[in-house]
Amino acid sequence: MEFGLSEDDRLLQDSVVRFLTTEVPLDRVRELAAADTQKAGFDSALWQGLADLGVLGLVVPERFGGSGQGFFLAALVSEALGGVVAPAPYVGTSAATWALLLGGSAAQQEQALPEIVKGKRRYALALAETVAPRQDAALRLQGNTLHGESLCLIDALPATHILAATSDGMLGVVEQGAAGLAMRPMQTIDRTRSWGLMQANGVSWEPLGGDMPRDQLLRRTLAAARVLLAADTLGAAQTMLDKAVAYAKERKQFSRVIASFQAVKHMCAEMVTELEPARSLLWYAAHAQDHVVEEADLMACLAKAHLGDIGREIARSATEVHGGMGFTDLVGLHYWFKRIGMDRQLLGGPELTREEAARLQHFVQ
Amino acid sequence: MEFGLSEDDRLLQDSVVRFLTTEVPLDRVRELAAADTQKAGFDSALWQGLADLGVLGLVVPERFGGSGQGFFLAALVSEALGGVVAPAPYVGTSAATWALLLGGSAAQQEQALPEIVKGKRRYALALAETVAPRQDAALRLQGNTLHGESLCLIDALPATHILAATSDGMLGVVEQGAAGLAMRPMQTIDRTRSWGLMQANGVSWEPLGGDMPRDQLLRRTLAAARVLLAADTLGAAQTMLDKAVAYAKERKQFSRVIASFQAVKHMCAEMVTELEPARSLLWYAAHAQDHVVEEADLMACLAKAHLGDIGREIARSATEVHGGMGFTDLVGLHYWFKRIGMDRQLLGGPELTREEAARLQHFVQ
Amino acid sequence: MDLTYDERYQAFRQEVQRFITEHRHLAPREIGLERPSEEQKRWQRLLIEHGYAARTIPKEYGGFGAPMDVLEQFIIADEFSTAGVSQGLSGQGIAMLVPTLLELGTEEQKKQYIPPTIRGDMVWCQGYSEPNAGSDLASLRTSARVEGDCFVINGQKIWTSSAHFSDMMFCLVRTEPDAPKHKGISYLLIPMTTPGIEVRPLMTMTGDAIFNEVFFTDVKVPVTNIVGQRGEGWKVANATLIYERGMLGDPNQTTNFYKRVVEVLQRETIAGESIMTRQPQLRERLLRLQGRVLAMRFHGLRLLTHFSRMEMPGVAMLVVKLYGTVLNHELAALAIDAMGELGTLYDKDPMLRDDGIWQRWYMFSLGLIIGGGTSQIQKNIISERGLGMPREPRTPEEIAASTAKQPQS
Amino acid sequence: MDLTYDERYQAFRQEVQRFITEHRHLAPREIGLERPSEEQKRWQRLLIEHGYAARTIPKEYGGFGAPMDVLEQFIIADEFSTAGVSQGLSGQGIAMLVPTLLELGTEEQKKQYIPPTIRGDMVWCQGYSEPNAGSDLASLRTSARVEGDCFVINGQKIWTSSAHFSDMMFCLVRTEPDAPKHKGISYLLIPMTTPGIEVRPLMTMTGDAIFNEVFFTDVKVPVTNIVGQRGEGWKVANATLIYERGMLGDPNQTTNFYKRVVEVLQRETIAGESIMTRQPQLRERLLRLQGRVLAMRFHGLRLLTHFSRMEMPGVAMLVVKLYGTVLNHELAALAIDAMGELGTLYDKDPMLRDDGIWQRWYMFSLGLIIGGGTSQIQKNIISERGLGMPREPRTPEEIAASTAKQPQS
Repeated sequence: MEFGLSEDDRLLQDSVVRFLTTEVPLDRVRELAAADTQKAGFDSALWQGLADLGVLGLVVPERFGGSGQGFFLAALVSEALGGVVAPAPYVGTSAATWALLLGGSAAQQEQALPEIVKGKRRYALALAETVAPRQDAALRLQGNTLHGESLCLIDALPATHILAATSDGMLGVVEQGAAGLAMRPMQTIDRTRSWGLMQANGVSWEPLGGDMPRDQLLRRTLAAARVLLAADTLGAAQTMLDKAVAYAKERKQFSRVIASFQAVKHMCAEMVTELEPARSLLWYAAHAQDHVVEEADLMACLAKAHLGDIGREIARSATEVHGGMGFTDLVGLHYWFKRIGMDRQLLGGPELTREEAARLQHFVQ
Repeated sequence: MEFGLSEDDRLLQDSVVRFLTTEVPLDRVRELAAADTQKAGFDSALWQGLADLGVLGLVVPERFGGSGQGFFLAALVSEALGGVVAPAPYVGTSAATWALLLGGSAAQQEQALPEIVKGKRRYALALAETVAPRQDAALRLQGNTLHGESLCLIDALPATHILAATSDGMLGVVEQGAAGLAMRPMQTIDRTRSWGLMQANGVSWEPLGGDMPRDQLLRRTLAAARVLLAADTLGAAQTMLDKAVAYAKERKQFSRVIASFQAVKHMCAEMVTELEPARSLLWYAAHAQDHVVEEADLMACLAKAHLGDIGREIARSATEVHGGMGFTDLVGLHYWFKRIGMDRQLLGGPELTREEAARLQHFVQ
Repeated sequence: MDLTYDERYQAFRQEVQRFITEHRHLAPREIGLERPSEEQKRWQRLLIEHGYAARTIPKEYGGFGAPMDVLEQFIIADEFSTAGVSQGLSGQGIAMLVPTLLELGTEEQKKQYIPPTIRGDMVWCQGYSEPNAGSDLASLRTSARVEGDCFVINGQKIWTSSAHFSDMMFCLVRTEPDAPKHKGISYLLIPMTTPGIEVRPLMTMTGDAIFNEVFFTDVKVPVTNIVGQRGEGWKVANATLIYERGMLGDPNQTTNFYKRVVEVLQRETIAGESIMTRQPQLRERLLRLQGRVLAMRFHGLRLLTHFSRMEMPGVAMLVVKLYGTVLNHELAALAIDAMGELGTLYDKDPMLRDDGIWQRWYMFSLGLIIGGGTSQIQKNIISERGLGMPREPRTPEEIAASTAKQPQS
Repeated sequence: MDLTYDERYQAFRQEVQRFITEHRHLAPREIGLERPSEEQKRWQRLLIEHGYAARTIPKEYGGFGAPMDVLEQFIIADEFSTAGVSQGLSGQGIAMLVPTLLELGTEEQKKQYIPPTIRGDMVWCQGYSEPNAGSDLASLRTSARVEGDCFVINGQKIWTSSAHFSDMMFCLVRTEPDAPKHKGISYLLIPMTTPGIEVRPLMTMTGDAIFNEVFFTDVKVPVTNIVGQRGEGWKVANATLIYERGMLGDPNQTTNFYKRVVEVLQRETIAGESIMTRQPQLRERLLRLQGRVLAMRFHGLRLLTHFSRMEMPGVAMLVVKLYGTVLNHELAALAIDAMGELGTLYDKDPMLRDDGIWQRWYMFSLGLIIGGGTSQIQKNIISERGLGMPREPRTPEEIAASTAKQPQS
């Protein structure tokens, strides 16, 4: 029984964190965030670096060029990326990889997975409408082509492909740049990643062709994406807490460091008291995707909702500990604040995912 | 424009508070709380004293022996009673007085009101089922007599009469001790007042015979009762805060009074920051019962819910400021804690009254 | 309790309403974060002429010269706010400098500065905060030494809103380096065109640069540009700081804000059904906030009554800023949540709702929770001044710092 | 992550399960707040014999003598808790005194006290807290002066649970009145039958008297009844205080508690419809708490893994008490709210639900938030030991108090 990181897990985590610390300094984040929205949220050199580290093949079996180490590690990577607000289309690509593994045909897997591992294929997610269709957006099949609209695509513009769900829950893949497809960037608070709106007017579409029933595949894919988003929040929140504690130990007011004021200490204590058990929940939710399939989507819903809520609180408190400095752009804290704010809203905010969790447990119809 | 207490209001408030400070020392509360449930929650001498002060006739017109000063003052009195956790059936009697004023026939008013003012008639409220029928309890008319059960009657045993609502919302009066009526005390956390369950098996019943439409009368009666309960909470919470501040200024730990610790100071600051605006809300809700009739029930719902929530928080925090002492019976703080806990649950907890407020505003059907 | 107004006030309210009806076509749109336009200044002059701006400022300084009456002030604010018509210029010159000069300025200073300030011809910024003196304002380091008949100023200010278009700054500087912390400060008036001043925009998390950093290198101003005595700047500034802290909760604004959140819940949909009916959890949050909004509104009326009776409201007054800023933040958070994914839109996205005010306010109100004294400082003030709880005992270092001269780091 | 158990532990789990199946008819009902009954003591002896109680206590002191293995301990606790079967006696003698004696007692003390204690024949109470020394335990005043070969004890203790049926008390007293605060304390073992001891029940808000006040008037115990050295009592006690603080969050208990709250929401009705479906606002609260309950449960497994690897879990460990007690309180609050008016029932009302546990737990968990270090103290510990933030600077008075002798008030 080992509930925690193994020696191998730590080695990987350390190497990813070390790599990101060097490759994603705050200046780089700023630079990409200031770029126009066509380019925002994607650093191709960083992506290639992640591929070289083997990070894109963690869930991919060895025969497709991956290391097959499992979803738990993918979540650790997402946490690390959130920790440095990395401009990388990781959530979209990883969730799509997971969908291909569970529900792609052998041919689809053979074609896509080795490319993913190498960093050549990247995926956006067009799934928002399966959770909560807004603005009457929907994607529908007419014959074999896709029509309609999907909002708030995750990792939209850097993607070479889009994993898209029809309004009746079928998953399939569209190629970026396909005839009849229009993708426009959406401008959100989070400029460390890429967001978009897709309009399909008779776009060629390839449904995933594996054996898993449609509903189950959609649920497992959503669950994976939610855990990755929650992990991203965990990493970002941990960094904000670390920064708050470090700032408090440095900053002097009234002739003493503010870390010695009980009010500041207690704010930090409250943050860590929320964060540490939440990490344990996230670990289990990630583990469950691979190993406790019957709990995979329930745990994903609860972890997403919980991290969404405590992430928001920590983002506020950590900003407040920084005083006025936290409100400026000078320390760049707001990139983390906004990233957490973004994760929270995607694929179901806390209230929606909890309601889904209630249905999964038959608490309500 | 005077949003606040007038000189007259203050005089009355002062005299009531002075009277209660003398007449309801903690020892008296303890004594009555320790009495068996048949006697708990009622101090007849205190009641007579309140009658002598004129407190029972505040809303009653002069022609019936009252002073006709209005509901706002009745709410101030309820606040003062909550402040000393007074064992007095004030909420029931005052809400019933209000119902008689709005919806009683001339004869009913003539008969009942002078007796109320003198302290001779006291009313329990059997209204819980009009808000949220639990355990399938209900009162129903068969012919002219009342059948069924009602739970959690407010001020049950000291009452000489019961203001009871049928499940279709008609209000009427039953005499305590009438044939076919069984009243048993209910044991609750709050032993400073009296709670009961009534069973009616063909009890003689007199509907209120005035002109106000049935629905409106019920709504206005509930509103009055809710404002009185919220005022009771306000008074109890203010006392708990005062006690916490006083205790913190006295109690030493680590060679200094705990009131000088930032954590304790901030807990107290948070309590008062909630309490003062809530007092303003309560004032308006009380004022509205008399003077802004179209907002009377909305404001009552919102004030009841709001005081219920912040009352709970203040009860917790004030107990915590007292440390272990707050958890003992030695300082008696728990009488306030439990009184606030009781008020919160009666005639709709916060979620139910907010839902009612949403319906009143047509936010939802 | 008597929420009616007597005849005199009813008549006054009608007069205000009449003015608004007759003149609203002249009113500029809501005044932004720029230097007043000619149109705005014309409107301001019209308001002063009728006594709806600068109402209590004496005629000799360009005001309307009415006696103080908080109910009149309230009625003016209420009617203009309800009608959605500009109440004229605001800004730190009008809100803070003018009251300070009226109380402590010399006759020359009053005559020179007040008239153009209230007309909008002279724009001011405030130079209090410094990078190393946030909540602990008294530890500021910007220095002014006397050379001949001038102060020579060196140092840095931060959080200086409107510095980039201001004519003047009112500013705290340390003139007596050897005096204890609170006692070495003076209050100076500095023309922003003086050589040696550099203004750099300060970007905030909202992406706007409404604040600046201001750097002083050997900036010379005449010694007559002081308000009050040398070394008494702390007292001069504190009179208006209290004023500023009280101003930060505006029930009218919060009420309007709440109404817009209701609209969001009614307007936004999931699968065609409004959030209001589809998400009872969010409806509950809305109603919870409604209770607080109403509490704040009625609390404002209660304070108004205290002021009109010339009573000090005590702790009831001190809680307003903390209560109001947190409430605004929560309202914005709810609107964002109701919009789900679309709640994250920002900048100029074509689908952006309500000009993006929700995210902007979510962040800006967090800034307000922090600014002008963090919520931690507010709680200190509430517990100490409001509840009579003792200050934290001072450490030996603090005692030393407050009595000895400033560290020369 | 590997949540499977290797063969050895799987076999061990089966062994525990088999024991429970075969013997559960002998198990007493859940152990209450009284002196152990004969039935309970028989069960305890059976558990010790099989190694399910006193597992790691050496055989020579009456234990089972197994080496420490936290996974085995966890499996035992897990299986007994899942089966709803008593895990044997608890109480402060077993939880706190025995570990202390094992570490710091003399051989005679171990032989004399451990065997009867773990069998339930000797019951202990803890004498730490005093009315004027709550969170600030080191300022205790109960004194013990030496007269001949005895300590003579005078003073008062509070919060002494089970004092009214205990045989012995382990107790902190001040033996060196002239030493600095932390250094004048000794750890004594006191027979409760000694003349001069008076035990008075201390009523709490729940209406129960599970605590007592204990008064000492010239109580004499032999000088050999000390554990550790004179003046070192603070260190002796602190080893087990840490143990106690870690013990206060029990994920199994909280999980069971959560399940019962689910039942409440499904069982209670308004107009015949379950609260679960009728009040989505309460359902949302339930789900929110479910996330926290699961977080706590998995966090327990994470800590267990740390312990089994002989690693110190650091801040992850320190947060447990604060997290768990608040969570229990919130769970009880939700159950109460779901029952509406009926949530207020107490004592022996015929309609009382679930034996009145909800209100009792609501209050008792508040007591736990306060007890054993208020949440304020917990947050100090978390920020200082967990996050490396500095202690509050000490005031001149504190510095004086900790180095000088005790005040003689």
